[in-house]
Amino acid sequence: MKRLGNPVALGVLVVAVIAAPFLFSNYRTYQLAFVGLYLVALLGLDILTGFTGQISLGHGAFMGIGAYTTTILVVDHGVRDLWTIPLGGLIAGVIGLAFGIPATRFAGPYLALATFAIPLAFIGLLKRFPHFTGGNVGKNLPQLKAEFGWHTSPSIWFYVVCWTVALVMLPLAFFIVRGRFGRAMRSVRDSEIAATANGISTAGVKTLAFGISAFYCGVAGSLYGIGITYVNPDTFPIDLSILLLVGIVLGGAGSLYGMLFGALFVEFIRISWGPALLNLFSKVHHIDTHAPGSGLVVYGVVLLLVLYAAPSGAAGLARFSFGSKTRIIRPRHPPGPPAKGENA
Amino acid sequence: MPALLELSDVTARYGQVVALHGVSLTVADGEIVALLGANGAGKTTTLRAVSGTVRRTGDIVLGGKRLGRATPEAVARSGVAHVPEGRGIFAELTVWENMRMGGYTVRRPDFATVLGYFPWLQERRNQQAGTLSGGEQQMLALARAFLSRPRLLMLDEPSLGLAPIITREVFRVVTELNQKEGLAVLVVEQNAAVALAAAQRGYVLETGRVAVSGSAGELKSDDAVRTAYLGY
Amino acid sequence: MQTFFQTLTTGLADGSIYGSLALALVLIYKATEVINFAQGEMAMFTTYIAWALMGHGSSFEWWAFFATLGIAFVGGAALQQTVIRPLERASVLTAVMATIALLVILNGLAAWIWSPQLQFFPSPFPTSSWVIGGVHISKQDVGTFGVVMACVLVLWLFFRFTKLGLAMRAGALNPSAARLMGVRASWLLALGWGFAAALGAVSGMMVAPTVFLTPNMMQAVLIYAFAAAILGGLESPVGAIAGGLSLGVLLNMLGQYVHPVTSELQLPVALAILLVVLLIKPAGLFGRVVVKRV
Amino acid sequence: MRKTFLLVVAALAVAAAVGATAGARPAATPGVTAKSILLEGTYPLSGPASGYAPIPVGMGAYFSYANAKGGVNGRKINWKYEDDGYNPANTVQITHKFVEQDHAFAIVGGLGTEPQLAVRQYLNDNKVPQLFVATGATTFDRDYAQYPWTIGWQPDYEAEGAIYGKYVVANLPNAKIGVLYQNDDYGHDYLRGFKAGLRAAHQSQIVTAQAYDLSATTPPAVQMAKIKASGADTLVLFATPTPTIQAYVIGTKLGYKPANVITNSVSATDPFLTIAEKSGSNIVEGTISVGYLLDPSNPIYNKQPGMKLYRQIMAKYAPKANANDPLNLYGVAKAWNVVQVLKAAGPNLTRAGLMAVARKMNYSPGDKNANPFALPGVVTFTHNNFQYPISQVTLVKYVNHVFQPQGKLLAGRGALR
Repeated sequence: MKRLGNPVALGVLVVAVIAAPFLFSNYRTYQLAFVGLYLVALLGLDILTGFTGQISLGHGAFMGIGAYTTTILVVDHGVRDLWTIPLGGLIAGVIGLAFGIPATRFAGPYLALATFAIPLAFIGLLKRFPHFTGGNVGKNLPQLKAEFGWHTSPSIWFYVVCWTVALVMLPLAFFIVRGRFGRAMRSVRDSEIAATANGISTAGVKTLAFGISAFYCGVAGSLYGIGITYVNPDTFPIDLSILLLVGIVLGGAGSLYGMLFGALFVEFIRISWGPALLNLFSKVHHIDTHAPGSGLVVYGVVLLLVLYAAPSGAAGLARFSFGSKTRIIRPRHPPGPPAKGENA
Repeated sequence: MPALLELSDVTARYGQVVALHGVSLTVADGEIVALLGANGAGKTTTLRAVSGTVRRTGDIVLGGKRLGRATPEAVARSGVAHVPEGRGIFAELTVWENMRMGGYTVRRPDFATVLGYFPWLQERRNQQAGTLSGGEQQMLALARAFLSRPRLLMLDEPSLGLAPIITREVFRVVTELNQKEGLAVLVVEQNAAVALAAAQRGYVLETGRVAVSGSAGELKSDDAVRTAYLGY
Repeated sequence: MQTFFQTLTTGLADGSIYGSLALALVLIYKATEVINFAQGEMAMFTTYIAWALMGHGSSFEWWAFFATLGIAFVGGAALQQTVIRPLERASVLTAVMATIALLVILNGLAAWIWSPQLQFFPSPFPTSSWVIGGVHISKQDVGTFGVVMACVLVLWLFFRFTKLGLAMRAGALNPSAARLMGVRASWLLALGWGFAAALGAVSGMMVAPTVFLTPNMMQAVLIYAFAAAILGGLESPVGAIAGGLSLGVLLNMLGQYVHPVTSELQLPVALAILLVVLLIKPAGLFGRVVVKRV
Repeated sequence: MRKTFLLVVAALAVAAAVGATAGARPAATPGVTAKSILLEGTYPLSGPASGYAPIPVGMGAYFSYANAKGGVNGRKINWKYEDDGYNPANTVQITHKFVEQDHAFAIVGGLGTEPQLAVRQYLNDNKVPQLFVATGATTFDRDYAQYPWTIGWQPDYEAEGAIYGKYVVANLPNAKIGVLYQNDDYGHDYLRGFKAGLRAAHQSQIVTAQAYDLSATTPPAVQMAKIKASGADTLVLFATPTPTIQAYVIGTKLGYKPANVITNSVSATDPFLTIAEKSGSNIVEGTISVGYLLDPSNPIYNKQPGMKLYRQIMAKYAPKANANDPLNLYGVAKAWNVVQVLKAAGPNLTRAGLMAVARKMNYSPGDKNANPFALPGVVTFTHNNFQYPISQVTLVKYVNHVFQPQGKLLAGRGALR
C-alpha cells in the first residue's frame, strides 16, 4: 500500500474532495473541478521535470492534443465524451513518446528551447487543416450531462468526473515514481553520467518519462475541452505551457503532493487571486485596476517572489519546517564557482 | 625577516565536510616553502583557503593585509598568483591571449622580462593554448602568473603529469624567479624530493592538520617524513 | 529573376534581425549558461524607450538611438544584478522560470505604461527603394542589414581586441581560473547582460518600422532568434549570426517559391529544420560538443 | 509521513479560504435590485488583441453619464468588465463567474468572435442575454433562431463585403481585383460577402485571392508580391489592422501602384492609415471603405450634436482616455443603445423582457430617437426575422488624410426603409 503514496494523506484528500461540492457554491465547485484536471497535468509534468529533470515548455500542446481528440471524437463521430478521456491521453502519450525520442539528444537549456517550439508548431498545424480541426473558428462541445442516474448540475458532474480521474491518476503517479523506474528517473535527474555508468539507458528513461507526462497532460486536456465546451488554437497558447511550469515550481518540483498547491495556484491566480491582489494594491497606491497589462505584471512579480522565497516551492517549505535534509532539486552548480562546460 | 604570509588556525569546508582543522603556517619574503602530505591531507585546500576559492575561517594575513573574507579576485589583486590544480589554462584562447590575461590587473605588463625566462613562448604566441604539451602549459601558467607581478606565487602540484626532466626544468625556473626576482613561493607537491630540493622550509600536512614543520634539511633527515614521503 | 533578388534582400534584412537577437542569446548563454527567454521583451521595452525619446515616434533621431543603447546596456546589467544574480546557485528550472517571469513583467509593463495600442515607429531609412535592373531593393532592408552588422562588428572588435573583452571571453570559458587572475566574475555577467540588452535594442529599433510597435511585436521574432541560435550552436557567436541570416533567407525563399508553405506553415517548417539540424549535430552547426570528464 | 499529511491539509485550507468568498444571494431577477442593474462583459486587456482595450472604457463613460442623469427607471447601471486575454478558455471561466457567482443581469458587448462563440451555448442554456456582442461575425446575427439570447450590433462583415462587391459592379466593372484576406472566419465572412456582392457575372474580376495567417510571424510580403505579379489594378484588403498597414507599406516597397484600394472598416481608421502613410506607403490616398459611426479623428464631424455630446461625456467621465480614438466612440455608441433597450424594457426588468425589446428595435431619425453617435440617417432596426441591428453604412473615401463620406447610405442587408 505504501507504494501508492501516503495512505493517510490520500484519505484526507478523498474526504475533502467528497465534501467540497456540499460546502461551496456551484461556481466554486466548477473552479475546483479545474483544480482537479490541472493536478493531473501537473503530476505528469512533474514526473518529467521534477523527477527526471527534463524541462519542457511544450506540455500545453499535449493538453491541446487531448482536448482536440475528445472534441473531434464527440462532435464529428458521436463518441460518448467519458470514453474519449483515456483515448485523448493515449494519443497525446504516443505523440509525446514520438517527440521524446529526438528530445533525448538535447540537454537542459537546449531541450527547453526545442519544446518551446511544440505549441507554436501545434497551432500552425491546427490552422493548416481547418476541415479536420475546425481551424480558427474552433469547435463547440456539448455540455457534460449527468449520467448513471445522477441528476445534478453540469458543474457538479464535471467536478465529479475530474476528481474521479485525478484520484485514480495520483496513486498511479506514486506507483510510477516509487518503483524501480522512479529511481532510474531520479538518477537521470541527478547525474546523467552516473546513471549511464550504472547501466541505465538515459535515452530510454527520458523518452518514457516524456510519454507518461504527455499521457497525463492528454487526459487533463480532454477534461479541459469538456469543461470549456470549446476548443480553438487560441485556447492552447504558449502561456498554458508556461503556467504549468509555474505550477510545478510553486508546488515544489519533485514532490507529488506539492502539485496540489501548484494546481490551486494555476487555476486561481489568473481569474481570482491576480485581480484580487491588484485591487488590494490599488487601494494602497491608486492605480487603474483595468489598466491593460496590470494583471501580467502582478502574475510575473508573484512568480519572481516565489522563486526567491521558496525555490523548492510549497513542498520544500513543508520539508524545511520538518528539518528534513533532502534537497528537492540538487543545485546544478556544486558549491564554489560553477564549473564550466558541464554538459553539451 | 617579517612573514609575508601568515595563516593562523585556518579551517575550511566543502558543504558539511571539514577539510582543514586549524592550519597555521608562514611564508617569509623571498622564501620558497613546500607543502607536503598524502592525498586528501588538505594541501590543495590550504592554497584555496588563501585564494578564497573555498569557504574558510581563521586569520590569513598577507604583508599586513587581512584576506580572511576577501573574494578570489580581491586576493589576486593584492599580490597573490595562484596556479590552481590543472593549471587553469584557457584552452580555447591563444597562448598570447593567456599571457594578456596574466597581466589583466597590471597597467603595462612586462612581457619582455617574461620572454627572457620563456623565450619559446614568442614563436608559439598564436597557437591555441590547449594544443601545448603538459610541460609547456605549466610553463605558460608560470609565465602568466609572473606577469601579474605577484608578491607570492602559489603552485598546486606543478609536477602533475610531467616527465621527471620536465619537472626539474619547472623547478629550475621557479628557483631562478625566486632568486632573481625575489618572488616568494608556496608550492604544494607530491614529489617531496624535488620540492624539498628547491624549498628552504616545508610543512607536512595530515588529515587537515600540520603534522611536521621545519627547514628543508630537517625534513629530509626526519625519519617519519623520509619513510612516508621520500620512499627510502 | 526579379523576385529572387527582392526575396534575397528581404531575407537578409530579416536574417540580420534574427541573427542579432540570436547573438544576444548566445552572449548570455555562454557567460551564465542561462537561456534568456525575456530577450525579446527586453528588446521591445528598450524600443518603447527609444520611441518615447523620439517624441512619441514623430521622427527618427540618431541621438535617441545611441541614448537608448546606453540605457539598454545599463538596464540589462542592472537586471542581471537584481533579478538573475540571487538565483545563480539555483537549478536550471528556476533560472528558466526567472527569465520567463521577466518576460511577463516587461510585457505587462509596456502595455501599462505606453498602452497596448499599435504605434508608428520611424525608420532612419526612406521607404523608397533603389531600382537596379528592374529589381526593387528597399533602402530600409539594406539599411537594417547595415546597421545591425555594424553593431555586431563593433561588438566583435570589443571582444577581440580590448582587455575587458578578453576577460569576458576568459570568464565565460573558465570563471574560476579568471577570478584567480583578478577578474571580477559577477561584474562580467552583468556586462554580458548589458551587451545583450543593447543588441536587443538595436534589433528592436530596426524591426519596429515593419512590424509596428506593440507590446507583443518581438514574440514572433524571438522564436526565429531561438531557432537561429540553436542552428548556429549556442556556444558560437559566429554561428548565431550565420544561423540567423540563413534562416531569414530560407524562410523568405520557402514562402515565395514553395507552394504548400503558406504563411501559417512558415513557423512549423522553421522549427522542423531546427529539429533535423539538432538531430545530426546536437551542438548546432558551429557549436562544439563539450566532452565532460568526471 | 507527517509532511505529506501537512501538505494536503494546508492545501485544503487554502481551497476552503478561496471557497468562502461565495457570491451574494440572487434577487428575484438576477442582477437587478431596487437601486441597480449589474451588467458585465469580457474584453482582451492583455495579449495580441489588447488594442481593443478602449471599448469598455467608452461604455463605462456613457453608463456614468446615464447614471448621473437619473439612470434607467430609477436604477443605476453597475458596469463591470474583466480581462480574458482573448483566450476562450478564460472567457468561459469568467463568464461562469458572471452568471453563477455575480448573478449579472446581462453579458454586454463581449469582444472577439472565438471568445463569444465559446460562451454562446452556455449563455443560451442558462437564458442569460448575450447582448450586442462586439464582433461582426455574421453568425451572431443570422442564427438568432438557434440562439435566441444572442444578438449582434455592428454591421456584420458579410454585409460589408457585399457592399464592396456592389461598389465594384457599379463603379469598376472591368477592374482586375487582387484580394488579400485573413484565413479565419473574419476574412472568410468578408470574402464570402464580397463574392455575393459581385454576383456571378463579375466573379471573374477577381484575378487572385491570397490568404494570410494572423499567427504568421513575417509580414504578408510574399502575398503582396503575388498580387502585384497578377497584374491586379484594384487591391482589396480583408485583414486586421497590423497586416493591413503592412500590406500598404510592402506595396510601396515593391513599387506596386494599384488604381483603387478597398479596405475593411475595422482596419480603415484614421489612426491606422496615418501609420501606413508615415511608414512611407504612397497608395493610401483614395482608399475606399465604409463607416456607420461618427469619426472623432475627423474634424468634419465636429459640428454634429452627437460629437459635441461625445466630447463632453469623455471629458467628464473618462478624462484620461484618448477621445480621438474611434474605439472609445464605438463604446459610447453601444452603451447608448444598451440604455435605450433597458429603458424600453420597463420598470419590472426581466431578462426575457430585455431580449424582447432588443428583438424589436427601431431607432430612426424619423422617430427622432436615432443613435446620436452614428452617422446621420443610420437606423438601428430589428424586427421578426431581420436581426441585424445596424446594417446601413455609408461609403467613405480617404482624401488628404481624412475619410470623406461619398453619397447616401447603402443597405448591406436587403430591403430596408
